[in-house]
Amino acid sequence: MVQVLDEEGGVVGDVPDLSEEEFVAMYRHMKLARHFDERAVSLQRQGRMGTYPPLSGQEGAQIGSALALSEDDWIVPSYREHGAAMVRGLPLKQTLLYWMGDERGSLVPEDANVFTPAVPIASQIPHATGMAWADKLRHGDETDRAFLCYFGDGATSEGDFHEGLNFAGVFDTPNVFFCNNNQWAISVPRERQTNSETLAQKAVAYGFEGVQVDGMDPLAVYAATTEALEKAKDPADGERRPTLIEAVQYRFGAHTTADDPSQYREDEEVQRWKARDPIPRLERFLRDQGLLDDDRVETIEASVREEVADAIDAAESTVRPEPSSMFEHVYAEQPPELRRQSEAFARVREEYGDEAFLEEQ
Amino acid sequence: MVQVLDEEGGVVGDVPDLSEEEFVAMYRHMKLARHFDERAVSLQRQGRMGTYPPLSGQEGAQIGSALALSEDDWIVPSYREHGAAMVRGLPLKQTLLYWMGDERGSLVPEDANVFTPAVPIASQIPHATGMAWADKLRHGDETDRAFLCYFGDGATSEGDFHEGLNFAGVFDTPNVFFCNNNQWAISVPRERQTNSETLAQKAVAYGFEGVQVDGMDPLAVYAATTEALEKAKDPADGERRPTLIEAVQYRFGAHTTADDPSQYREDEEVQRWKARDPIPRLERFLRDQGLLDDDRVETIEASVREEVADAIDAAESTVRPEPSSMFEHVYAEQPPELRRQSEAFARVREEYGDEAFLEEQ
Amino acid sequence: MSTQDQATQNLTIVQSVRDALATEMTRDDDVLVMGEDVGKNGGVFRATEGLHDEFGEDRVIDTPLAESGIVGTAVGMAAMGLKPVPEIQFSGFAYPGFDQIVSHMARLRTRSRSRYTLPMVLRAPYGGGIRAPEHHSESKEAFYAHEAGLKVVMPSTPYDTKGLLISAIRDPDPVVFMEPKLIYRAFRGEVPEDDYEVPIGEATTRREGSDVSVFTYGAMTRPSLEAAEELADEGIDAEVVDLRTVSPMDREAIVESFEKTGRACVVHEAPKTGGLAGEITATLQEEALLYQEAPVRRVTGYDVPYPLYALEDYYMPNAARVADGIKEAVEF
Amino acid sequence: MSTQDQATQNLTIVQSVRDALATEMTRDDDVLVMGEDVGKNGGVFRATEGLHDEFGEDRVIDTPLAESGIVGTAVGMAAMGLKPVPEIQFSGFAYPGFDQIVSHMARLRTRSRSRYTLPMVLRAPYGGGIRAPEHHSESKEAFYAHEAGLKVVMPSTPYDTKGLLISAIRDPDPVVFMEPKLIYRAFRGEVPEDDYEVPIGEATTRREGSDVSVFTYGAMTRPSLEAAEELADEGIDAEVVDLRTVSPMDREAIVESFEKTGRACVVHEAPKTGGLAGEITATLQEEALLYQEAPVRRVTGYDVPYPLYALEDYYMPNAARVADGIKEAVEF
Ligand SMILES: Cc1ncc(C[n+]2csc(CCOP(=O)(O)OP(=O)(O)O)c2C)c(N)n1
Ligand SMILES: Cc1ncc(C[n+]2csc(CCOP(=O)(O)OP(=O)(O)O)c2C)c(N)n1
Ligand SMILES: [Mg+2]
Ligand SMILES: [Mg+2]
Repeated sequence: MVQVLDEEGGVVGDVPDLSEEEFVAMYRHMKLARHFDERAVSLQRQGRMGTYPPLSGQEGAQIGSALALSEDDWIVPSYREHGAAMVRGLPLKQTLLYWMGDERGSLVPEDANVFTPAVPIASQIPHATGMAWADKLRHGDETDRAFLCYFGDGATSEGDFHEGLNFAGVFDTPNVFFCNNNQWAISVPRERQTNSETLAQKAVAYGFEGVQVDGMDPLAVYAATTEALEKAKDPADGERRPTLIEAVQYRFGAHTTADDPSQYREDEEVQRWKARDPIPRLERFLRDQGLLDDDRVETIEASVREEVADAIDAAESTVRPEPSSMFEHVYAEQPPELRRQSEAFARVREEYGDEAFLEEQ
Repeated sequence: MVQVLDEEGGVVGDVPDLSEEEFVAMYRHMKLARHFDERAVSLQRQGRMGTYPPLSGQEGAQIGSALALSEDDWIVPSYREHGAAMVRGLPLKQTLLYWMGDERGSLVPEDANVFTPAVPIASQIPHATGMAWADKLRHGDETDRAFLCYFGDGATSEGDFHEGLNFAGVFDTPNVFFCNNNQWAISVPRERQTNSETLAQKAVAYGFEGVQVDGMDPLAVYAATTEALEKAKDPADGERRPTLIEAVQYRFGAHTTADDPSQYREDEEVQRWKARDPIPRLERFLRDQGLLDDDRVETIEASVREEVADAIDAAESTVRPEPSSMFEHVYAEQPPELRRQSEAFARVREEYGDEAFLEEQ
Repeated sequence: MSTQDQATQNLTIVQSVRDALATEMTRDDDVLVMGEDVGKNGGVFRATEGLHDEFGEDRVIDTPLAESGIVGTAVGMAAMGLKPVPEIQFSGFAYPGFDQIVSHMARLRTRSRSRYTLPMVLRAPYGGGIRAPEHHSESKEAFYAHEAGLKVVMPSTPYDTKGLLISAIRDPDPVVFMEPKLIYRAFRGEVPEDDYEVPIGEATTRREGSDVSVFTYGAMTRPSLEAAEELADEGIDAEVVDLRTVSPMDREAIVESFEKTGRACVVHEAPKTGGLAGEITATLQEEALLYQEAPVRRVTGYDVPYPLYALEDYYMPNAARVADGIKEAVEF
Repeated sequence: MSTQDQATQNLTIVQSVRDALATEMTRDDDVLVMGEDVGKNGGVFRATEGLHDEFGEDRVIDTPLAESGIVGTAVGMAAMGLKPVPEIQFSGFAYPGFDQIVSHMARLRTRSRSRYTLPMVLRAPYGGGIRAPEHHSESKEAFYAHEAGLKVVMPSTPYDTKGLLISAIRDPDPVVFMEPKLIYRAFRGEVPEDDYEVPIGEATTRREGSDVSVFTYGAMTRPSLEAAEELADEGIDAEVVDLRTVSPMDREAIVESFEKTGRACVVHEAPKTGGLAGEITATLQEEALLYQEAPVRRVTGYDVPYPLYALEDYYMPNAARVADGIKEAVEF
């Protein structure tokens, strides 16, 4: 298992070659993701947002991997990679809007190479293979962008994981398959998901490399991802482009705000993993390097609080979507029957008023 | 790769402990399967049967594995395992009826532990896992029957292969997953089906053993299957019950009688594999052992011809199915709407006569 | 069956699901429950709460995250005589297992000429209105009703839920049991403690009326009844028929009600095009055209992907839309 | 578009498929073909014959045997701007890829608010009558027509096949293109050598008539026309409307024809319950009840798994059954 920092933030491997700013930026991103997550959970508790899937504990894997990407690379996230998507240019406001049930939260800015997440588990894996394949078909060996796909430990059991990775092996696509193994698929523990000793070794079935990395060590994740990305773009002789990375980590919170983990796991286990929290680990390392001190941490925390508060304000002050917008974006051109339905909808709304629709069922 | 006989039938491994009768029976089964196959192809050519998937070249794998099973074991075949199904008690007449488009060909005799084959590729794999699992749930560690599932090299690319084997690994079911790797999935060669070096190694992903065996060496197949079956029923400490066997072999003929292999493969390749034909190989070995001579071969050939001819007679003299039978076997009890449809069908048949249905479209 | 002379409990629909499962598991050792998070966790809706403790992990089985594997292994189990009740966590996640459902669960009896039969029940909560993420609100019963060999049950009350689920488990054939999660906990009803069956394939009249027939099922029964009550004040007497089973469909009951009223409104939350309202309408005019006095109105979901929750209340048929449809049918 | 002033070829339907693919691949480098056995082998029906030689293995791609992988990777390719035309070898084998079709191919535009759109066409031969093994004869267009975001095209002539497939490939949205394999080679028709479009969503009248409307599509157009001709001798003048696209459906054309005739018979080979005949019937009586003079007849496949070939001629609607349905509608 690739590791750079030990649980106390001491160096036990090769520290990636990042500038001072980059190291601090990594830390700030992680703090931002953590704070965003805490606020999002509390918004849900206060009834200001719907069901939300928290990421706390997984910042090392998300930020470490997302920062390793080059500008032209793509990510294909699952529903939990708010941190990675943010690094890649998806505004936090969008993420909030999405979990507030507003489709406009899904609109990824044109300049962000982020695919729109889909909820059906593992279904994005073949998409990522297809996207990478398209790039290779267009650019051949000159392809110089990679497509990194995130998914969970549970996702490895789905047929789409198998088919997506097998296509990648056969067509040698520039992919990094990044498994956020957070030990749980809702209430099902990793050991009951598969009898495979590691998830990384599943790559053997597809004829390419699998790597296990400490997913709560952002520097190790950064290093492993960087290597995989390079291989995807420019494999050495006899090397295949794709890599399966298993980032071993833990979800500190509930599966989603609708979930009660006390039903299925012991707090003692949670505490054990909290000892490996990626944020204090990186902070320790950065303090040791002289890149952080109490003041700088305080400044970062303040700016992170402000950024999240602004995003929440922006999301909450967004006017709720126009009801008739549900008839849009179905086809490039609205077919006649859909127009009729949209007109019928407008008529009943007009006739009965929005109260008729919004009353408690 | 497990091997007992070399290409000339010389002994290069441990010969399984079979009685003289059993050795000869194995040979006769293989001859029977081959002759059946040749006749079936010719029936199709003569318009006496529909599309048919030939098995020639695959007798070693089918017969060698099927003979290794105990009475109580089960097989879950694909559409090509006529030989294995025959060994396990499915009359040849049934197989013919099935490919003649008669559903009654699918009715497996009560005393034959053969699951009904289904055409959708790999779909039978989860069934086999579920069947074995049911047995284990009922009998626990006392379970003493195994469930052997056949499928092709192409099938390993389907999600159902992955999900079926993963469940087997997790629930440690008494399964043998028997892959008849005949090098081709219609026109797609094994190397383009997956970048995995062997198919056997895919077992690593499920935490159990994978074995490669020379599928054109019936004795090697027998030995490997026997070992897998024993493990399925009575694993040693630390061993898992399931095994993935990859039986490396070749389909001499077309994918089905509707296929023209000259579109996609060279005759030279076919000839290379024909040199490993399992039948002369076993025959050579049995002659060397003194178990066969020209006379006995001739007797076997004659009896095989007779048996197949009888099966063809029986199938062809079976009255075609009653058209209204298509409304049967849909539910235990016919729902009213289906009864109405069946009555409406009877009325139009009565009114317009069978000619109206049977004329060329 | 009368509920008067027996002990009853006051249960919600989801509790009735649990009660039916516990009842049949106690009665019949071959019954088992399997699926994602059905074990220790008791199901994401608590439909299997406590069953893991009560019946153990061999009969309440947490599976890997793989719907085709869940349905496919259940098919194998059922073929061997067990009576598995696999759960699909949300019906919108059934599609990775769709091939196993339509090509195998539906067909094994036919394919094997009844040598292998499948006494299994595929449970799945369906439908919208609970502020859930995408794909959690699907109502695609039409897919399953179009596939011969399956039965499709969609209850709307706690009493029916228990009785129908017990019938489904005892049925020798495979049943898709779609549970109206919108009303999982919306109200309670008296449910006998003992086991009982509500027959599959029989509709029931929830409200008698003479002016117009409303045909509906599952979660849409509530707004349909609400609309009927509202319209009663306006002098419109609507009959509300709850199909309970959409396959096989109780065409006799549908036609009978229509022969009385001559007018109809069909309500479902599934998208309009290709939804079962079309099937019901076609049946009516095949069997009872001469009784028809107005076009059959369809009050349904729209032909759009189910929206995220900010707009779902606009998508779902509600009492106002049902009332509007009824009035159109009556005033034609 | 008139075919008179341009060079034409005399092609079968399957040749028209091939011709449309070659035409668009020549015109547009982003178009590619992928699927099981579409490469060297030229497709099990020869629909891609010669394309591998002509366009190379990067544009005519043999994939592993995995339908979800085929549709899912095509979704990814199309999202990046390629125009993949994946083939499902037989429509009955689409179900392992069903989730990718209904949850992703159908929805990516909606989900991404049109940032990612899918200019892709999923081709699949459908339907019975060719003496093929089980699952090779499915006609489940209703599944796809029930899913918003998809278009579903089912041609019945060589001319339409080429024009509709070209339109489908150029369409910015995903199209399920179901090819009537029963008549892949049954007859030939004049097909322009150049490229041309037949618009998606428009029905066409194959035979004008005044007594009764027959609504059909795909392979069933032939027996419908045959029946109409036969009945002409008996003095019944049937109009035959070929929908060509079942989603979006040309309801205007359906209603218009019915307003003229007042009687209708809908013909498809898909099973009756939940089939699109229900949708068409419901549309008729919603939009044109006042014109209706007789129950709309449905001549369809039965609610049974498609039988093995010994009995398939009894399953498939034929001219006699269509004639019978027409007569019932006319003589009511
Ligand atoms: C196809 C499908 N089946 C079931 C679900 C319900 N579901 C949502 S998340 C989840 C567990 C996912 O676990 P994992 O892949 O480990 O990702 P994690 O949530 O732990 O990040 C399940 C079962 C779904 N979204 N999609
Ligand atoms: C799900 C599915 N997809 C496609 C097909 C069409 N098809 C029938 S056999 C076959 C190739 C199977 O290859 P393999 O698994 O190697 O078995 P073999 O025929 O070589 O024994 C294909 C693609 C099918 N039957 N089922
Ligand atoms: Mg997880
Ligand atoms: Mg093969």
